[in-house]
Amino acid sequence: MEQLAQQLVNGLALGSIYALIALGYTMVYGIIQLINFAHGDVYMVGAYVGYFCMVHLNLGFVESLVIAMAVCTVLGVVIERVAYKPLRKSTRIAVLITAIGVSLLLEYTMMFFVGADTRTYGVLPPFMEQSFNVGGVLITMKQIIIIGVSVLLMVVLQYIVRRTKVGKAMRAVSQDADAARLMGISVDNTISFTFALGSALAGAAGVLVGVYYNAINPLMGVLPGLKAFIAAVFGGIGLIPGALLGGYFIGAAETLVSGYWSSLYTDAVVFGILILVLIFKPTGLLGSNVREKV
Amino acid sequence: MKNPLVRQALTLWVPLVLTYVIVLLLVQAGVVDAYMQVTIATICINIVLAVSLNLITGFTGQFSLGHAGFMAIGAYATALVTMRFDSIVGFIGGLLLGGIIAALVGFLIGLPTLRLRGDYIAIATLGMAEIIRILLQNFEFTNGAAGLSPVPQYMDWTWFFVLTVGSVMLIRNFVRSRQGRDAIAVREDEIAAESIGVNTTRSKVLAFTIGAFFGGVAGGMYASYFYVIKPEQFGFLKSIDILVIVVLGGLGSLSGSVIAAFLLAIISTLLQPFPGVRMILYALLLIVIMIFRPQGLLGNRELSLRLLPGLRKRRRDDAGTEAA
Amino acid sequence: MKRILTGLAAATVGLAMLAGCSGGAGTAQAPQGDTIKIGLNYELSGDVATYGEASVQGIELAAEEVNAAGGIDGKKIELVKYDTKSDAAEATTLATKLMTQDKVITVIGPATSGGMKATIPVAERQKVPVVSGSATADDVTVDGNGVKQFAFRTCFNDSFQGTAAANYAVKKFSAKKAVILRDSSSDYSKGLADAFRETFTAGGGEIVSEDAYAKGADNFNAVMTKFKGQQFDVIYLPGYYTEAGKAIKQARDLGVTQPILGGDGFDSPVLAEQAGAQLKDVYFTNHYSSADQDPKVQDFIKAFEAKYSAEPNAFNALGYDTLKFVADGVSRATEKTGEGVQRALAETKGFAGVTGTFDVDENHNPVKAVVFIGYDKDGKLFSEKG
Amino acid sequence: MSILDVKQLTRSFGGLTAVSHVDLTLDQGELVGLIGPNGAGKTTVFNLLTGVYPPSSGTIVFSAHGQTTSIGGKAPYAICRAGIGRTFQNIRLFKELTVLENVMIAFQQNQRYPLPTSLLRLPGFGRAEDEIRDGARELLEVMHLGHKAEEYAVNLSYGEQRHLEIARALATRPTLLLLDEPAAGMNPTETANLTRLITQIRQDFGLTILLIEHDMSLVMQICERIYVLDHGIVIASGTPDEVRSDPKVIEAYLGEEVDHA
Repeated sequence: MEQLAQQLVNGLALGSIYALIALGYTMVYGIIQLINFAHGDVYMVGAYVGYFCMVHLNLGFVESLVIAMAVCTVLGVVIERVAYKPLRKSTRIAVLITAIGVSLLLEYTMMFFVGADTRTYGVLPPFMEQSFNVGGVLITMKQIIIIGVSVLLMVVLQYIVRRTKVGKAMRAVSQDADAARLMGISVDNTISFTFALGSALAGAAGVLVGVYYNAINPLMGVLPGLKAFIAAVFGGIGLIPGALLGGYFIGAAETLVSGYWSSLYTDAVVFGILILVLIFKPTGLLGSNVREKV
Repeated sequence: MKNPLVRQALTLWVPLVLTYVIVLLLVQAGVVDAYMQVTIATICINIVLAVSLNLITGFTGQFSLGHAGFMAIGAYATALVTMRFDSIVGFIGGLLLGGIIAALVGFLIGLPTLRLRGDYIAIATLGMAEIIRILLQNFEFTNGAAGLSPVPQYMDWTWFFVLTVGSVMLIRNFVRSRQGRDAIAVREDEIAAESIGVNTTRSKVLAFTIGAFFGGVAGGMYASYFYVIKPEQFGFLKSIDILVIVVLGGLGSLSGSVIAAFLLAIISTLLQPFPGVRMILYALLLIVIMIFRPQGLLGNRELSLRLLPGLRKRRRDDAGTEAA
Repeated sequence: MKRILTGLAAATVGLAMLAGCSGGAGTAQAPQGDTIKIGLNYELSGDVATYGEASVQGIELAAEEVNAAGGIDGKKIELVKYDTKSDAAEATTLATKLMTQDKVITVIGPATSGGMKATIPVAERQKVPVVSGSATADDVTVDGNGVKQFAFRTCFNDSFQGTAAANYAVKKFSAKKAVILRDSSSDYSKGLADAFRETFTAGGGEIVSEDAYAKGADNFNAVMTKFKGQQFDVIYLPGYYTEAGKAIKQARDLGVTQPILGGDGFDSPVLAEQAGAQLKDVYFTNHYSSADQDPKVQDFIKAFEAKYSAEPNAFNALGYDTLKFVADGVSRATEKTGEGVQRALAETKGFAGVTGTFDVDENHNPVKAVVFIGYDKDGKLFSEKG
Repeated sequence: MSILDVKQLTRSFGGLTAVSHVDLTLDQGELVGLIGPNGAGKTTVFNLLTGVYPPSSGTIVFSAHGQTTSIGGKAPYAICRAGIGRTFQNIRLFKELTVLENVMIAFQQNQRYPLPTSLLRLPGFGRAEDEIRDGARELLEVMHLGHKAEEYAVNLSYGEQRHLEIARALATRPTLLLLDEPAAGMNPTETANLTRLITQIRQDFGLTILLIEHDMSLVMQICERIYVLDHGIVIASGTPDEVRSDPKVIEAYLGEEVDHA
């Protein structure tokens, strides 16, 4: 029982990371129906920016987090403007291939500059190394930070999407871009803003992971990126609550598979979940069926 | 023109046989050295991979990111069979078995997933390939991460020639047939295709299965030439490599895939001294092609003398063509 | 039909071009003139680029030193470096290119056993030796068909290290029960785990639980929580520092207190950086200790730090030794050809490297002593001979 | 004798009911119009009849070749093979293929040969292909597109594209042809030509035709009966004269005029 509770805490922390990344996937997909393969790599860049701030500039955790989010915001917008915008009217395959190209570009440019080897965040402030024993279940300060920051960011995101003008524009564009344009919404700016938001969250996730695992490398975004995407699909792509549900579900599933079966099969199980979801409920758990317009 | 058989002999079989004989002689004379031979082998394998993926992605419009998975199945089947039955019969049997298992897996995966929309298929196939790789990494009989070695080498120029030309011709025959046109119709407009009686799911699964078969054969060619196979060789990047060839040559152009396989071998050779920037340039190439020439070198046309002086006009509004 | 013909024509043109570029490179080279050409065939991009890059760093440092000291018989070493993209087939291709077109006298690399195995048939055919500093699988240099005449290495093989670790666990910790956590994507890790298991159980021990992670894994909380619920004396973690550092830290954070044992894959400053203050009660088998006062070791560490502003890891050290080992072979070779070097390397006796002084045995393995590097319960570094 | 019998056909999307309790009957050989203001649900009816969407409720019974089948909810290709062909309002040609290939693909659905024949070019391949090609060419001639056979579909004029859609639908050998705004975007001369063509193919191929059209002169001129749809409900049906004078129809269309003004 204690062990199960411990595993669920582990899963919750992991799931928070997936959820943060998945939000970016799902928002971008919701608005331009693009699987932004480069999203996982934006997360990686965020982790490196955090590393640079904390290790080389000796900044605190919060400052580093904010700077990483800011840098990723800019990066996200630049990627969208330079690589995806010229392809707005192209086939989906073309855009998807471009996204793969951007992903490889980020990974190997980073590798070119910092090398392939792992970097570490170094010694963290002592308060972050604390841990608490709650009825036999060990909860570390870092887990609390991850879960706390994630939830905070998700609340802020909900506020932006639900209550602000630009959030309403986002929802309008994802419903019907043409209609939104007729109503005077700048579709291009809204799309850029969506990338900005998603990338900021990915950047935050990058720093959180850097702190949590104390190890980053240029290819670290590939697998979490894919899993976050799977999380988004699981919950219903295009839906913000879906990304949260999916993120926490995948996090928990992974932890439980390692904990009670074998770590050998965690990745296979996650991909298996994806295929099952796609077969039985391709719109995801929270999604509803929509067919192409004829 | 008068006698189609004579014409076919002159334009197809004679040049093919000549190519075969000339290269064979050059190999024996030592003009084509060992490195050239390995390069030719790589090109041949890439041609089979690219052409089979092109059938799925270029002709049928189903975006697969898992071709390396089929390749892995073929490679392991061939390796396991030839390591046990070290004979030419074992080799041919392994090659066929690999193709058939790959086709079977393609069929089983394709049947449910190909009903999905384009980009979901991409992710589902990616997931399939990853699962295949993870299983190969964890099975005892595949020797886990260490992979299989030494795989007996049966592939030589003759086999490469026969298998490459054979695969390309079979796939060409397919796309220029009733079944192939159905597949192309699915790519062009799935709803319209259904409305004129094309069983689109069947068409997609058929193309996917055939593509998987030849992906498996290419894997077998690979295993039987390169001595060592390991699960990690058949990862996501391998699928991307194959995709790049297809995209560079043109989605829906078999001759484009063939030319792109050569071109990438040359590019790869030229970039060899710059390992740091090789992948960066590769990524940029992908992005630039998609932005400035998304139809690839040849678009969906085949290379032909008729094409050159623009005898066939077409509007260049590819941007307007429908997605998905 | 015309299309096929033209396609074929294009193909032939392509082939000609290919012949052009490669042929050009081949003929432009002077045949082993003023320099001694050594090929580097390493993973510089792709999955295991880290190992390739690190090996090459060590090799390049060693080559500079040899050249600064006047080269070999007055000839400078010229390194021809290619990237296998972590792909075994590419390794085969490039080994062929290095041997037939660049006409190198020896090829060093690849770093991984799989890549290395893929180049050995080429080496046997072209009669040019291939040497790796880190291809540790038992069957790299020798298999059922006998010794691979042209394959050499400067590292231990897997069973040697796994066995040493198992014996150490029994001797030092009186371990009866062990758990194993290995890297499922690495044959090195599998080799070590297999040898450890065999030796440990043969000595009456029991493997209570065994699990594996995939390369690049971040999250070890789940598996460590699982281990925590079991009774055992030691954890054997045969993997690379990249993941081991994270695994150690997460284990200690979760209150898993048993000793953790590993192999030379632990040898990197990154291990200590990742595990931080939690690097306690951790021991691993290694070739040498950086604390060793032997001037060879200290000079190497100093030179490495001067050149790369970083502490060397095992790949760096082994790469360094591998080049020195090859240079030694070349200088002793009576005939400066692949076959000549092969004979010289096979006869190596008492080669004194950073990672130990060794002879080459009949299976082309180095006969080296193992060193145990440990961080004791207070995190204090020590080393002892095996 | 009725060949199509639709009863209580209903389809809703989310909360919106696009088509509600539609009853519709077509007799063998009839030419019937389906009209109504924009957004009335006409195309949705076509999509339900051809299986693009399954109906939410209601039945569709189709009789052809002496067989009576319930086709509601069947796959589009199966419905096509049962004998219902259609065109699309927003033109869905295979743009990157030639005009001839467009028609061949439809035609070959009834000229099947097995996969090995294709892959290995077994004997019989050439003959089967020739039959498909010749059959497709014939239909192009009928639709006055013979001279454009080798053009890419995307390069045809608007009117020609609409003709090609009809040729392609004919190639599936339908007994019932559904035409979705075949004259949209045509000038009066083209419309007049098309009107003649439609009557002609109906005769030559023994077709029953259901037609959605906004051009009232065309509808009133050639349709024998007309159904009027508004907000997904059949508000009137009968001969052109009856429909024209129906106050509900006038109101529906006037309402539309007002909306547009």
